[in-house]
Amino acid sequence: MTQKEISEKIKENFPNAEIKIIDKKQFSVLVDKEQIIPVLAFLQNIDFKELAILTAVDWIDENQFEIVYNVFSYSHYQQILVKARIDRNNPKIQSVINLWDIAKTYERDVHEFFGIEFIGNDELKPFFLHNWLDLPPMRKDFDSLAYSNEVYGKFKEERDK
Amino acid sequence: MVLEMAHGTFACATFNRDFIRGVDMLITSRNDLRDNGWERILNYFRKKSMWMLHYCTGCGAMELPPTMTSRWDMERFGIGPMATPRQADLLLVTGYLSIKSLKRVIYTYEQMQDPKWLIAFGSCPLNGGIYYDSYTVINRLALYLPIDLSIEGCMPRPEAVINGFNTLMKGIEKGTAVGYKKYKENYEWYKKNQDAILNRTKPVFDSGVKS
Amino acid sequence: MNELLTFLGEEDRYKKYELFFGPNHPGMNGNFSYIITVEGHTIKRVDPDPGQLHRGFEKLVEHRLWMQNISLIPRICVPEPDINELVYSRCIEKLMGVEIPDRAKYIRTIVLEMARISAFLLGFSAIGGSTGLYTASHWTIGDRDYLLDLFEWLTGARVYHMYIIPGGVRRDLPEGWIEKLEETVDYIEKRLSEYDRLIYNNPVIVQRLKGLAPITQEDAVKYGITGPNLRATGIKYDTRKAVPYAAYEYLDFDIPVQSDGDGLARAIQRREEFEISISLIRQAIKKMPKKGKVRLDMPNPLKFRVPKGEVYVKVESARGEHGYYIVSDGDTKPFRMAVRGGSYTAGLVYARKALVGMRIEDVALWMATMDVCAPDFDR
Amino acid sequence: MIVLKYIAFALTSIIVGLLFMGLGRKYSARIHRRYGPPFWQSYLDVIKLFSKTSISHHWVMDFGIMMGLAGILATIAFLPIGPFHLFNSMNGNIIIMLYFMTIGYLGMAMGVSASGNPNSAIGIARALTLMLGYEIPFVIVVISLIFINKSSLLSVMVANQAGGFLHWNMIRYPLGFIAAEMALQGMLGEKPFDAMIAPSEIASGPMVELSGKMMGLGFLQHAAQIFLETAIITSLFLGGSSNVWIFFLKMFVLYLVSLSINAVSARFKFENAVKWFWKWPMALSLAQLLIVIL
Repeated sequence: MTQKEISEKIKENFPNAEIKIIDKKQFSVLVDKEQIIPVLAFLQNIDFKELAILTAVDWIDENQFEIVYNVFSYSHYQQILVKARIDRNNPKIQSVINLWDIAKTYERDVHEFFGIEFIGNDELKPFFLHNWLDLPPMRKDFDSLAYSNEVYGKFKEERDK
Repeated sequence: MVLEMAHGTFACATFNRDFIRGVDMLITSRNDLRDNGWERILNYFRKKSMWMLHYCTGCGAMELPPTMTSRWDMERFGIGPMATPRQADLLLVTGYLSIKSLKRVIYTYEQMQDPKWLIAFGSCPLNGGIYYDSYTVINRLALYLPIDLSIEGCMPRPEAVINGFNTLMKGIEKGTAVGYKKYKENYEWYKKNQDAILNRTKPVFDSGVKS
Repeated sequence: MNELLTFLGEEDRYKKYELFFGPNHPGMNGNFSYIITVEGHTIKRVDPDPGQLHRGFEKLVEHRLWMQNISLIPRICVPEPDINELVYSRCIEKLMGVEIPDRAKYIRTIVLEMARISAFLLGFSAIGGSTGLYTASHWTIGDRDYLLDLFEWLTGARVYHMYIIPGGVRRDLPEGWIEKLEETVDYIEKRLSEYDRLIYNNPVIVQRLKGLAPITQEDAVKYGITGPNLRATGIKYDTRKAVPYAAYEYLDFDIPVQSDGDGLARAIQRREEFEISISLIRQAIKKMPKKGKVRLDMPNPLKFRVPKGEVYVKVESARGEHGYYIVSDGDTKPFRMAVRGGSYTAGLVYARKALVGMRIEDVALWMATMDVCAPDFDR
Repeated sequence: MIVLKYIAFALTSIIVGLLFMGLGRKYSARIHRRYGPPFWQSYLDVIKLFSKTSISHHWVMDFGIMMGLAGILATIAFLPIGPFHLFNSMNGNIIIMLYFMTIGYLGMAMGVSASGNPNSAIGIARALTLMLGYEIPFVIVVISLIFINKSSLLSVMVANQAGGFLHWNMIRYPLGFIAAEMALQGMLGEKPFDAMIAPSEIASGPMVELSGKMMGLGFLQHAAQIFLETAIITSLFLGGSSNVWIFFLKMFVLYLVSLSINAVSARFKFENAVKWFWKWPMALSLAQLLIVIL
């Protein structure tokens, strides 16, 4: 299928979806957060089997998180960025672990760095970070430099020992 | 005949001078001989046979394979990779250290047997380097562990690494590379610094909430 | 961790025990750890413990200018840093909608294939190292240095080149470099038969690799396994062919595939792609325009703004699909950059399935054949 | 007198063993296309190891490691080194030597298991399993040689091989020699059969917890072991020698052959190694036994 056919098919099944062409092998689909599982299941059925990455974007000005599911097909050679926006104050979304096993780890990753809750994923334990107590670090309002100065730069005066 | 004799004397003289200089460097006085003589002799063997721990803590480890293998071959100097901290004398901190690695590096360093040395690679263990504003990378390794030698470069080239090893050898022979003693003497201070970042109980910023 | 401890507490501690495979385990390449629960010699449970190399790149790039990031991002993947520069530069070029000069495309191809060859040589040495065949490690890494010398001549650095920049490459090829490259490639090709004799025809290595954790095609797609590991299962897909970048669309090459998907197939797949890379370098040298610009004129780096938009660009690395997802809000800094490391899926996700039931002596070999590289998923 | 002589024996074995190790490292380095350490590197290593502090987890660990070295050194007492020997009545009784060698391994096993590291436990389990593999073909070869010589004394076997190159057992009984050479590879723990050390699998196995002086003792044990095992094979098959230096040279050649195989082969899994031992060397040694008996 060409890009056009796929996007038309998506439009047909999900009239609410906002489709934006990025280039000739890639386009993005913005859907409601309730629709994310049906859309991904639909894409999986038309051979979009590879979940290349699952990540999030912190749109702090709009007070929203955008979850990006990046799927790819080995037969159509198309990359689709399926996106859903969720409220920043109550970051919760359905987990897609029933569609992709691998999403378990991606969601654990995103949970750790953004603090987004994935309903249905029981593996949201700490992963990369050690004893993390502050705001999830990838959020836009977390100041990395200030944190680093506070924690790792504190003993500058004491160093001449 | 004369020539031969002269040559022999000359050779003998150089030998003697070298020998005396060597003794000079090793032992300065009779008391010194009594107190440290044995240690100084052992230091010679320590510097000639340094086993480094096979632990790649950061990107600088990428230049260690060339250093170890055919082209630069550091086994020429008696330096070889070792599998576990118990057997090793050298700990190479090859670049930046995230806190998670720092914890393991501290465990590793404490597992190693005296005398032991720690070499820091590149600018990251000195001041954070390019990761000065990262939330997981420590800025100054010297606060948590005693560094015996720092090698400059990002990442240090194999020549620099080998040069660093040679510098450390000199330090060991002169008895100036005694980081492990410093660590023992100032253990409380090091421990306090380590605890401050490894076992934090409170978030750094008030806004911090664990979700 | 606690869960694991209680889980262990209920079992017979003499039969079942916990083994830390890494971070300072000689079989582990990189600073990464598997916490393995072993019963006898058999692995019952695997918990990857990443984060020892975590530097927070995705956060750091948000605080640096677009051009400043060029010096930061190669550090994401240490054995093959050039792919990062390429992906990042292509993201910016796509967002800006510019096309780079032809000569730059070919130079990029040559640099990428050289990086690929050096990564494969490291991979060969890993197979040698994890089976105890140290001669192979010494030879391959020694030969890799010839490539690093060329890189040094071209870019001034042995490992982090920062050569591919948005808009092309940093500077043109020095005089005599191409001839030296041809010589080196010839030499490495000649050495290949030695490697064959030493590694790929070595009965012990073949015996150990055969049937080592075979991947089925369904699993490979489901778990997002890419690159040589995917092709070893028989799926004929290569990013260089399917979504071409640099000068790959002008070059003629075939994608080799294997059918078994086991350790031997993965090793031989890499071995065959090695030859493809050599032929690609030769073709690129031949077809490259002799003169021309190698870089577009880009705006002042301090005021360099990239138009608003988002893009995901991926590249075929030695470990698989290496991609960046970049969002720009039209500012002087990237708004968000997400990294998909080439071995994220193999090392963090698929390992939990593949390693169970395996014996501990195969873990290092499995990592070598899958080419798991910690820095690219630790970021 | 005999005590002094024994001390000389033990020291010789260690010093020559370490020299072999050093030269062997140089030799392997040249195969790797590199320069390699100086040949006296092993001595420096041992002295350095003894200058380090060491840590012990249990008194059994100390005891076991020492027993390991003692077992090997005790075996040296029965070994005729060239023209020299310690006991006139038991001048290289091969059966006693095989028994005593086992003490060394068992001591190591005991000490290492007491260290409590799972890696070392796995390593020692592998070492003992492998021992089961190579000891049996080796013992069969030894039995056939005892049968031929009607004696279990190495000195008698050496005497029977006197008279030049063609009288060596290596030429007269080639199948047995090949089987013994294969077993030697396993005894020395060189490459296809080094599953017990295997740094990339179990982080150097038995040596994981050995530090400083213990590691030094382990080093010495390995050196003495190289000496002992190559010396036994030299006496059995290469006709020994009445000249010590030629005797050492023959041993060194055997060691180099072993190192050459080591340099180009990968590591067997231990069960494959045992299978291999029970297939090839076993078949060869049995064939040799049959030829000898019939």
